[in-house]
Amino acid sequence: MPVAGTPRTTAPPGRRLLTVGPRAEYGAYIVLSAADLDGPLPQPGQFYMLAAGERWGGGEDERPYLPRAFSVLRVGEHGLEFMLERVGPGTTRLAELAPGDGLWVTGPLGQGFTAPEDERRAVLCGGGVGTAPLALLQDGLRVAERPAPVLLGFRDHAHALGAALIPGSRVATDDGSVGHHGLVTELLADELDDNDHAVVYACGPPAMLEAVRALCAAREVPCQLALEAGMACGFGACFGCVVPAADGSYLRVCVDGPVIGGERLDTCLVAGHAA
Amino acid sequence: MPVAGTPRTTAPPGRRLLTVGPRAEYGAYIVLSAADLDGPLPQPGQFYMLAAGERWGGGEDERPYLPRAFSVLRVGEHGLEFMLERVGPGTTRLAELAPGDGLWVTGPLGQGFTAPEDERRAVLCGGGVGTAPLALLQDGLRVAERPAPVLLGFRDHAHALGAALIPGSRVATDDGSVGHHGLVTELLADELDDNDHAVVYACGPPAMLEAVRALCAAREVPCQLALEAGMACGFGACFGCVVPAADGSYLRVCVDGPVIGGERLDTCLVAGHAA
Amino acid sequence: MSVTFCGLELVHPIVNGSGTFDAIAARQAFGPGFDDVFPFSAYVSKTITAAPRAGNPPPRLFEVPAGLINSIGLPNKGLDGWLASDLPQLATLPVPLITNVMANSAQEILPLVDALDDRPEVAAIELNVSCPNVRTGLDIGSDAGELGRFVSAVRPRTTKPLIVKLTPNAADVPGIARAAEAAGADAVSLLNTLRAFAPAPGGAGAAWLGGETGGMSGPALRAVALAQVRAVAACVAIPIVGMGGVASGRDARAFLDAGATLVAVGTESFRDALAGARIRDELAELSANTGLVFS
Amino acid sequence: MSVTFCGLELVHPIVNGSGTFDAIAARQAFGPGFDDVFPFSAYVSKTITAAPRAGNPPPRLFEVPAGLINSIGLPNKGLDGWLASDLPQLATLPVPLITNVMANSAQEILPLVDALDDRPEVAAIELNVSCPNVRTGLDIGSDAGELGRFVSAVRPRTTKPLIVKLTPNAADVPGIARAAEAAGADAVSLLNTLRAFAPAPGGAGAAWLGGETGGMSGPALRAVALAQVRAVAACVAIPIVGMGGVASGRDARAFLDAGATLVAVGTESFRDALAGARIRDELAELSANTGLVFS
Ligand SMILES: Cc1cc2nc3c(=O)[nH]c(=O)nc-3n(C[C@H](O)[C@H](O)[C@H](O)COP(=O)(O)OP(=O)(O)OC[C@H]3O[C@@H](n4cnc5c(N)ncnc54)[C@H](O)[C@@H]3O)c2cc1C
Ligand SMILES: Cc1cc2nc3c(=O)[nH]c(=O)nc-3n(C[C@H](O)[C@H](O)[C@H](O)COP(=O)(O)OP(=O)(O)OC[C@H]3O[C@@H](n4cnc5c(N)ncnc54)[C@H](O)[C@@H]3O)c2cc1C
Ligand SMILES: Cc1cc2nc3c(=O)[nH]c(=O)nc-3n(C[C@H](O)[C@H](O)[C@H](O)COP(=O)(O)O)c2cc1C
Ligand SMILES: Cc1cc2nc3c(=O)[nH]c(=O)nc-3n(C[C@H](O)[C@H](O)[C@H](O)COP(=O)(O)O)c2cc1C
Ligand code: FES
Ligand code: FES
Repeated sequence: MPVAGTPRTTAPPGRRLLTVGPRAEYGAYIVLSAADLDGPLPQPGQFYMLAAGERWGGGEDERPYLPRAFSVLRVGEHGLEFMLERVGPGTTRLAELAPGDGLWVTGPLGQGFTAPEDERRAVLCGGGVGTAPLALLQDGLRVAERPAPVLLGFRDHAHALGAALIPGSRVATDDGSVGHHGLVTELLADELDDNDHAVVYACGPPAMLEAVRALCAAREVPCQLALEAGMACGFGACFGCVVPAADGSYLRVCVDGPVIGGERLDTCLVAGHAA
Repeated sequence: MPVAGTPRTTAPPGRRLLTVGPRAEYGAYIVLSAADLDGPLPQPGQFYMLAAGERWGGGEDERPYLPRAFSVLRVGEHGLEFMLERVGPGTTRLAELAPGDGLWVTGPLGQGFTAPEDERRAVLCGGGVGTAPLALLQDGLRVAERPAPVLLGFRDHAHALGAALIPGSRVATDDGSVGHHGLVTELLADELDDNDHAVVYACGPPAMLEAVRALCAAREVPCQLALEAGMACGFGACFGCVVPAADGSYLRVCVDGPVIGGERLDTCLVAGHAA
Repeated sequence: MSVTFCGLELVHPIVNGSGTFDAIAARQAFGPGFDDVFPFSAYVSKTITAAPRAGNPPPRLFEVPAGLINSIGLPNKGLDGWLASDLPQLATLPVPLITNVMANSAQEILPLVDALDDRPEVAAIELNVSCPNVRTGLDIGSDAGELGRFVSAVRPRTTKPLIVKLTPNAADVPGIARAAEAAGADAVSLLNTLRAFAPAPGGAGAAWLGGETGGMSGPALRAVALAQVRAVAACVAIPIVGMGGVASGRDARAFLDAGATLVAVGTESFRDALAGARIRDELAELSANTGLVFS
Repeated sequence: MSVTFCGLELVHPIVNGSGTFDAIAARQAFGPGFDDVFPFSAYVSKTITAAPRAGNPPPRLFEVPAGLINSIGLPNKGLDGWLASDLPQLATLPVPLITNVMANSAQEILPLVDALDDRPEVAAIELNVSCPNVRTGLDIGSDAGELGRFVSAVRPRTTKPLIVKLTPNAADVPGIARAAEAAGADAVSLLNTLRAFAPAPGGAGAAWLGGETGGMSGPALRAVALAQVRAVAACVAIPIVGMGGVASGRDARAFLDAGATLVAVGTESFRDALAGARIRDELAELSANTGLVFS
């Protein structure tokens, strides 16, 4: 996995039509695969803009229209894998794609995670679909012989089935149906209580990321946060995907992120970004 | 079949969601079926406004958006049958519907064909998808023990396979690949040469209908023409589907037609209506 | 869901947009029973002019992404024809009748207003001011001064509620709404269709529509309509009939939230004759869930 | 496909819309090789203002049927920052650079124009006049008189081609284009986004966008854009950059047929960074098939 300063993997220019391969369901989540024979290997934390090859549109309120951002979950035998949850017209359409259907992709995009800089151990913390980028990250850490605990938070049992995507992960659920009854950030606090010579890698909904950011700031533990934001383009063209930075400026999640060091952010809580 | 003056069959108000039944292909044409358990039996020449239950939109140029008009082909064991040809985003979407998919329908709509008024024999003349309303008409005439010759014109072999939808029909093709090499109106002229104590029932592209209209006018043979026009609503709401009437006014194809006596029309050739 | 609009008691806030629903033809297509499921709480007639109009030559329709361009050309029987043959039929609808009228000068509109003022069957009058001024070529409704004079001329001629249907093809729609209010309008309605062009497939700049240019409606312009309704609501105290691309109860709710008192459904009725009823029901459900009330 | 525009020789007629393509970020995302497949025949910068701007608070985007509402708020490094850090990078693009500038008074725009006039890397200047006049709240570009004075002030300050990007939120866009021409503009471009509102899901009238209102772009407004380009082309002799919802070669052809000399692609590039190149190729194919030539 890339050390800090390693250049990001750039995407082939423009969108490319791939063919959907096998898909799988993990409770509330769908894993979609697509062989990307001509594309480069993504770095952990990078993402792709996806759109169905056909009938991207005509759903709820005549949407979707723009492509949607998805973290790469893993690169497996069937190619790129994405983990998705149906939350609106775009994810609903992607979730109904069958093997053989076309899939437009642009990517890999953005700045991914970088390896811990010193002898700090990695601690991975995800919520919901925020599980996705942690899978590839964990694979990379394992290859680098830096195994790391993975803590995952989910709403309920149906969602917690997504934890199977990262074997060995510890789970918290809001309703207590699986694992720890409570927030994944409680697991994280315990983990850091044990040993806080760590780097935290986190991805999840804004409220969770904000809790992680604040917790790490309080303990002076560095964290790399994989953010979400509404995106139109994914490659810096629209200036739509911003989050407020600590220095008063705005950062574009798609080119300055999606992985951004917690210390660079003002807050992860942006009105309108899914809570 | 209804005699002149019989009230049209009215549609249940609003659109209704039916389930697509078996579909069949006849060369370039698709026959789509949908059981309409609550709907009335349509009269020959009436039509329905159709839209896919899901993903009506997101095709070529983000269309379709409005429903599309289709003559009822027949009422068979699987319910309403429609004959369609892929010519744009609406027909393309309808053609890909599979058994079990939803289909929005409004109908039956419009004024259909009426039985010959005196002892005149019926002659049926169709072009392309204009075959559709003649099937139900022929069924009605057969029940009324007034069997009628059916003359059908098609572009080429792939289209002429549609003639199988009306057994016993005589075929003309533009390229001579099946039946008479030439226009179906040539077959019609021959037929009227034999015996012009007839009523002509015709449906097809504007140029064909215009030729039928002129030919019948010249021979003083009454004709009932089932017209096409771009439609938004199908029930008289938009005033969009007009054709110029002989008296200088405009007729709405959806409520004044689609079947209109040739003598009431100025021309069937309307710019922009598929040639 | 009942609502008072310019003194009319309406059972819910969903009406039709002028020219997008022919209640007489609907009875023909769906039978007289259509009245029993009539989707609107008031019926707005299509635009009536002094003289009969045949309308524009076809084609009159062009489908665009999530919308429709029309160039219908306001076909109607003229005032006398409408009074004689349409009004008696519309008077038997189960809801109040709002009659929409248009003319290209104050002088020409007055006889229309006078005639309607006489008819008890007419509950309110809507002025369509998206009519080009013969001199400037711009819509009468696109200039605040001109519109003010127009409405001032009409106002004294009727005690019926007077709704001014604004044109969206203007720089300062709120300013124009204010002028309508100042001249005595009881309500404004907006928006009318946006000026649009549909190219003929062959290319070379030819128009697809028989009337050359047309007006765009449908979900494609909903966000533009919401912006205008919101801006107008901030400037006037009279009620607003909001419309433009309404296709769901959620859309209707957005117009009410933006400041409309009534919401009109146009193009969506073409997709489903009972769309208005569905939208009304969805709106009722939304409002029940959120505890929001109608003003 | 090559075309002469205000004296610039461009290899094809497809450019980008201002603010819809960041050529510097594209190199970051796609690598420096992106220059080899650069889709546009000229590059239009995003709008530059005198002082730096952070832009509007998020959310800045809202998807609508076949379109997008944005409320980006013109973030930019300000003139000095742009000259120092962006211009050197943009100067190495394989195509001419058109710089888009905005200010809310003639006084404020002049230093921008003067500075750009000095820079040989800048091939042409585009004036974004969709900027609210502080006094009236209306866009400077929505009034012919005001726009004429604005352009007249700028014109003598530069010999570079001057393109005026019109606002669509006006009653008489052709009249405004004429005023720009009379004041010495070398070209006009249109349309900019249509004012639009995105409601927050919670309801109660709250705005989704951090900047409250936004501007709508994409296929949803294409027909409106075509109508305005066509109307402007009938009134001015200077070339037109047509844009608004262009998503295919057929769309580009329609704008050229309506009277545009160049066609700009905006929102479609968000769906595909190389959309401009596809549109260029589709246009070439269409033109080859129909024998149409570029003017
Ligand atoms: C870098 C990145 C990586 C991501 N990775 C994943 C992943 O691996 N798996 C995954 O499932 N998701 C991922 N997401 C989130 C995913 O992109 C969104 O869930 C998706 O875009 C939702 O699209 P939709 O059409 O289904 O829902 P939408 O209707 O777009 O709703 C999604 C959210 O957008 C907002 N919204 C609602 N309406 C609109 C509108 N009209 N316009 C704009 N916003 C609106 C609301 O906040 C809503 O909750 C990622 C996002 C980013 C930025
Ligand atoms: C009463 C009636 C009965 C009919 N019966 C049948 C039938 O039984 N079987 C059958 O196959 N067809 C039938 N049709 C025709 C059918 O409705 C059309 O083929 C269908 O609407 C085409 O839709 P589309 O989206 O596939 O193609 P479109 O893209 O809508 O193209 C179809 C035609 O519409 C025009 N057009 C092109 N673009 C546009 C646009 N953007 N907006 C408006 N018009 C455009 C052109 O003339 C084009 O050739 C009938 C039509 C009517 C009115
Ligand atoms: C086919 C059609 C005909 C219309 N005719 C009229 C009319 O006669 N008078 C009028 O004031 N508005 C007319 N309108 C405008 C509508 O009343 C309404 O303002 C507009 O369509 C926006 O609403 P919608 O998007 O829900 O259709 C017409 C619109 C359409 C689509
Ligand atoms: C996200 C976004 C940002 C934009 N920024 C600018 C800008 O900075 N300056 C400007 O003149 N126009 C700007 N525009 C308008 C576009 O240049 C163009 O006029 C408009 O989007 C219509 O074209 P389209 O439909 O192809 O996007 C912007 C549009 C979008 C969607
Ligand atoms: S998504 Fe467009 S700039 Fe980030
Ligand atoms: S299709 Fe609307 S009136 Fe005929």
